[in-house]
Amino acid sequence: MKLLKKALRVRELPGILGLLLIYVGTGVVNPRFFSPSILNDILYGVAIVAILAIAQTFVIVMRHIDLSVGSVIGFTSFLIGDLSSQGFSLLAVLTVAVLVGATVGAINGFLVAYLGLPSLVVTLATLYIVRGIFNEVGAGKTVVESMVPKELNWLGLNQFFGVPYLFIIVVALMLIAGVTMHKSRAARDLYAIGSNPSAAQLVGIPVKRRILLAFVATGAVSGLAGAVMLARFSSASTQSGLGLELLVVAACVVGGVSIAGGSGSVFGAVIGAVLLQEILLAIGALGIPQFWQLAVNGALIIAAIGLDRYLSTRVKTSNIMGATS
Amino acid sequence: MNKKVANKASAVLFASVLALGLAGCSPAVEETPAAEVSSAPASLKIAIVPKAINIGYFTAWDEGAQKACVELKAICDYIGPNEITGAAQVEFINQVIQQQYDILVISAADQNAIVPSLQKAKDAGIIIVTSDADVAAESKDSRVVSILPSEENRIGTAQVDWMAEAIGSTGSVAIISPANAANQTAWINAMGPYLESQYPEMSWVGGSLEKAVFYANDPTESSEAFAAILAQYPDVAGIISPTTVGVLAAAVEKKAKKAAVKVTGLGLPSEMASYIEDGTVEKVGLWNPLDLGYVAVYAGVAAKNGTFDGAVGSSFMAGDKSYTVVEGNIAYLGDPYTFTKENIAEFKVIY
Amino acid sequence: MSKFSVRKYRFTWDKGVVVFLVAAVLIGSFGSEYFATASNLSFVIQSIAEIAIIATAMTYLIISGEIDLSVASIMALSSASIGYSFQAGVPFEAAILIGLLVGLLAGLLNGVLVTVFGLPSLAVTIATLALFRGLCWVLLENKPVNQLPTDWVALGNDNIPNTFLPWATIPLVLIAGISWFVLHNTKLGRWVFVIGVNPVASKFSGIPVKGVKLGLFAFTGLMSAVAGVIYTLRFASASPDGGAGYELSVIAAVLFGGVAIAGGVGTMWGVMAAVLSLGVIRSALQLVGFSANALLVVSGGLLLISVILPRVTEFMRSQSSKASIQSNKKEKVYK
Amino acid sequence: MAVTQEPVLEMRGAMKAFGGVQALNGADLKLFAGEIHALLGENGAGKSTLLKALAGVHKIDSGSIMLSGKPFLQGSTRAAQQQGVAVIYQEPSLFPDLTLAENVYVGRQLQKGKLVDWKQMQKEAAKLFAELGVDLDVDRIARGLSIADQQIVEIIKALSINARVIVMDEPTAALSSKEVNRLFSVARTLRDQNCAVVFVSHRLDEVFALCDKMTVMRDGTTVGSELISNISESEIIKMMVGREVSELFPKLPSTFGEVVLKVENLGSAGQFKDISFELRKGEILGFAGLVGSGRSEVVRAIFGVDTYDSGTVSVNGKLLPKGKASKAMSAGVALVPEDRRQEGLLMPNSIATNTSITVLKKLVKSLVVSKKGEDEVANKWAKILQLKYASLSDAVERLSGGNQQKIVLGKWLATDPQILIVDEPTRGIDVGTKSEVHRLLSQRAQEGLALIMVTSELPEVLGMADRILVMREGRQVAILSREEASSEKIITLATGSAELI
Repeated sequence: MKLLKKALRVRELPGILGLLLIYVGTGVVNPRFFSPSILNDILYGVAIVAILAIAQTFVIVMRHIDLSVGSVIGFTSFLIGDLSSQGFSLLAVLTVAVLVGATVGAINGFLVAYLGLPSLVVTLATLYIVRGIFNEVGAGKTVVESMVPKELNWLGLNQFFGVPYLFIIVVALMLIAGVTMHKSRAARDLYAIGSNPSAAQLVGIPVKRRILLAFVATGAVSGLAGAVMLARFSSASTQSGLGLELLVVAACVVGGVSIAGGSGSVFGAVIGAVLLQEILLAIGALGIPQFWQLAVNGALIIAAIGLDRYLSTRVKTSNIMGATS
Repeated sequence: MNKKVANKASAVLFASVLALGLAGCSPAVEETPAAEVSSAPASLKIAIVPKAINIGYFTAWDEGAQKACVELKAICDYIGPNEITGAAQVEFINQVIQQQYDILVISAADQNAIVPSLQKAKDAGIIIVTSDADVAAESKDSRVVSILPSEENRIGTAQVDWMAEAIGSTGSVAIISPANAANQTAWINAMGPYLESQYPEMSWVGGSLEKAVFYANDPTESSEAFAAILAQYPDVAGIISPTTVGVLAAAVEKKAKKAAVKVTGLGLPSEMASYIEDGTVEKVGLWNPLDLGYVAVYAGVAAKNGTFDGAVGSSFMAGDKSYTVVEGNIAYLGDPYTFTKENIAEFKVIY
Repeated sequence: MSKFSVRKYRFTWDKGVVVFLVAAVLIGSFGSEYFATASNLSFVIQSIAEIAIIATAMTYLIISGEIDLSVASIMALSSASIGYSFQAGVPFEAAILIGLLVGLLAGLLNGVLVTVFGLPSLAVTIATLALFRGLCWVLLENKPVNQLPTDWVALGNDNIPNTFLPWATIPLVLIAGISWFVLHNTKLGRWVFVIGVNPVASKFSGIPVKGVKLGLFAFTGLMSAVAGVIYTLRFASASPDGGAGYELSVIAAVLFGGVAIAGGVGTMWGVMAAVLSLGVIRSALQLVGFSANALLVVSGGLLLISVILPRVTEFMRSQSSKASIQSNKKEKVYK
Repeated sequence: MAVTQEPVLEMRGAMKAFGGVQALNGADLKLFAGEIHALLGENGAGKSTLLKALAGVHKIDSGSIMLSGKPFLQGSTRAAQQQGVAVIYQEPSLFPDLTLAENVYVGRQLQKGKLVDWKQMQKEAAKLFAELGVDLDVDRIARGLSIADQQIVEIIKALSINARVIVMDEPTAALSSKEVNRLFSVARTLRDQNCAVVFVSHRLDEVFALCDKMTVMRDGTTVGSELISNISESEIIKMMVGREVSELFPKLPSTFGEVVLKVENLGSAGQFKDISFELRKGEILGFAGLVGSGRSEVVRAIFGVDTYDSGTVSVNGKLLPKGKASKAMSAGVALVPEDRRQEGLLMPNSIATNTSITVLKKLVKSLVVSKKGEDEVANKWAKILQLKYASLSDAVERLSGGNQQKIVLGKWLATDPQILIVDEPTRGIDVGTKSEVHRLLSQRAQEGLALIMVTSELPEVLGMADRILVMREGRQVAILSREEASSEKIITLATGSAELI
């Protein structure tokens, strides 16, 4: 019974259930969906949204949001290609990418933590500003395969026993972030802040510093994710990363990272990203006509949000007596 | 006390943002030197408006236009939105009207949405020439003439020929193309009957042209479309993509997945160079966007000087070549160039 | 100014927006001789009409503590329904009614998902953004409708005879006026503010919280549809990818107008002044020579100013009041 | 119990002002290890300011605080905890999404090297819980814990920093007698472990049952400190109020009119079952019973904030639709809710808005809500209830607990109800305002208002009610008339056992 209760309490259960449900369901209808190449397509296609979802978890757990990630990842994927074609080493360009991301994160973090501004507004503004600067810097230029560092091209093209290296990077980042979020004091404070901000202040948690830290982490990881995007598409232009931010938030929500803060894990965020990518391919495999795909995708995301909400409230009341007056 | 403070603070802050705006990113309008010796009549003001200003293809398109402007001693401003939508482009057509330009050379971001605003520009006496992407056929009188690469069917059928070469004229073919784009739709409609009539052993996946087209508007969607095609039709022989974004993404996916499917379509030589050199793609084709810009400016100036009215059958000079207007008030440049291992090195530096 | 706004410093920000408007007009007029022309002002009003109409409903929603990211998709869906039904032979006037009904139903769906199923509106409307946009593709596939009746299209593009006001000004002024009146003077308006401050206490005061929120989502759907009609006429076509990205511009305008994202605070004229000044600023800077990229940076900067400035003035005010003997009014700032 | 000579904590001449208001005006306090010390005083007497100074929330302007001979580092909650001083607030604020173990060690998790050591934390927490004889699963998340359990977690937190001074701010306000007993035994265990325990309460019966010593505060200063053994209840009240407290519960006799409210076997799954009673004009029906016996759920269902599964509610013979508070209001029913801050008031809004929110319908002239009308309503009821306030546009959150409760009462009396339900009307407000509220309610009853009063304070229900409905675990166990009712009878019915507190 204890194990069941523990399993029931796992925040990511709805996401995992959704994953299995769709995988089996689609496979039954179209057996080719079980083929390894489909699995490969899912893992290959999910890398970018998964990493951004990991980064976004740091801030959503604290009841905040970071919309600027779409511009950051686009800008850094362009910069990496552009700078490396001018002869900078891989290490140098990656550092620049992380620094650019971290700087945007620091600006967001400072305005939210020390000026107490709402994170939706601040990051919406930085989304526009970074995109504007990116367009100005990248005006008319396109990064092509020859400009991309060969290590990234290699990573983008190769697999390790059938598992794309890009996904392996995702798993590695997820493990590192997962362990940190579970084991480091600073990260545990993020959950406390998200769960009850005023109490966190009272208990002596340096709330402002933690918020700044989380936004810098989100920015830095999103900056680094630019390298993954460049490896994936081996090209970049001023259109890169447009509109990714809302997809990333949807992935987190579907993965059990609650918008109300305080709960959810990077593991759940990756599950959410994989679920969204799987839905996309399942729609294709189910032979749903092209023009219906976006509508079905939207409907399935609603169902996933509903499932997550239903399961999380049921989990709460099933094993804990509601607080009575 | 606080109201005064607020107003002072907001004025100071606004001025600083403005200064940042002015200093930080100098207006991207290429002003030709003001003190310009104009022996000819006051030089013409021409606006060059792309679908979006930050795209590589249109930078080349603008280069061609600027070359013509220098030759014709006209002042040409390259202005436009940063996202490819009709609504965004209309804002800049209005700027052209307000700043009383003489000629507007424009690549239509949406074949219908910009028509009313072009109408207003025409009423304001501005000569309008569409280039690279035209308005819908029904609204052809909202512009003097349209400069397009080659007849729809020539562009469409040429790509079917390139694919036939690559797959030995047998096997099924799919298409990756942006949705709701006038020129792509026209080319695809031309490909349909041509493939069925010219290449009996070739077929469209899913049995019909309708089923064979997979829609994608950006790199991400194009890669997903490539994956969807392989998932639904594992034995597909070839994929055609009549857009530089689509064919590049298809080449990337083919190389990454080491897929056997052949890829061809309309591609920028600079972007496709590495895929042609390493054999992932045998041949892609495209017209020279510089010519499109160049010829459009000449057409506009000719119309402004009254030597050309865009009527079917009339013709005008651009540089050393003459172009005649055919049915639909369109002037075609001619067949697209093709890029293969042999000539890619030469073209990839031009555009 | 309604005594109803809860935090005094928000009051100063409404003045702040008007200052920007004036500054923008000055910069435009001196920066370029093409700015202060009748035709340019007419165009500016035309270009902000759709965003302003949706912003009125979005102001209600955000003040009540909710949000709707699917407004641009609803606008496109109602436009697509108009195109689809007109193409199917329905008279244009009936097609417009169908478009408005579709918008209302879409808003109701959002409302039901949030109030009946209790889902968070931010997450749900990201999903319905995809759903409604998807339905546009289902209706029109990739064949836009462009043969619309010329007299209607003229209505969407011309001005009211011998004025520089486009016809769209009429629905805009009507809707803005009524929304302003209802929000700041009527019982429903009080309820919207109170629900935004504390939905539990509102429920205990007999206010039908769920019913009001459902109504606000439906109203937002309807206003998005009205914007959809104007959008369809202005661009003389209905296409599946119309109005992409409008939702963030609407939200940016509402926030720039001084509405607090956490709910409970905001004024309708602050938002209307914000929409107008954003339109004027864009036009002025464009004519002065700013590139589209620079405009993007400036609009991001202005959005930041809209939240930084009130904090700065409030900080200065609390410093000055600390010095004076007057009691220290501790303002509780919503995150 | 060994009372050592050296005081663990000594506060001398503490002064603290906020803007113009002098919250602490020369307060002295001596706490000894191994002693439970009661801190008494009306609301606004400065108790919470003193607590906050001890908790490190803010510094005192002048005067001294010595902790076992050394100056007490002030001004930071973390520093206070590190020096072994822990304050448990009335509504403890835990982290609903974190496990109990993590709640205990939040901000200072146990580490193995640089990494958080979860197993160690669970083991330590489980040990602390066992020591206090409380069996709670340390792995569950805190959301959903009862107030009593939440307090236990806060106490465990204090123990985990081996606090030597533990201050409890009105801990028993929301507890059932079973939970109060458990808390008392925990307090006694702490005292035996040589902690200095401070117990802030309004309930003198509890102070006498638990505490060894007490100090009374009034108007920001300490007016006297005494061993419990040699002081009487009335002397304490005199010190607290500083003036003769008029009759505490002025019940005015009233004649009963016709039945206005009829409830027939009302039931809601998991909350309450078969509730049936009638209420006449001018009658006060008391709802007695332990905390958690379902009384609030019943009145919320009657008023329509929550819906119910079976049974009917009718006002003047007309059936009320389920779950529609607005319909109940128009039928003349009003509910003063139990949780003042969350359910009763709009804290950031003005007095005018709060008072008039329930009667906006009446203030509308041609669609427009007249601001003048709102002010008139607020003014009228502020006078009737003798509200102490600066201006009508003041935010309600700046007022004292007693004044806030008056506004909630005003807000509902403004609807001129036929039936007024009050849920814990005088919880957490000072003795003076309490008697004013009682006088007002009994006057209204005398003028024909039908009243339901849900209260956990026995003296209040015995003093005010004409009839008393006693509930236990969601069941209606008895309706006692005023004459047959007594504390013992109610407690036996309410707890289902003869055990006395």
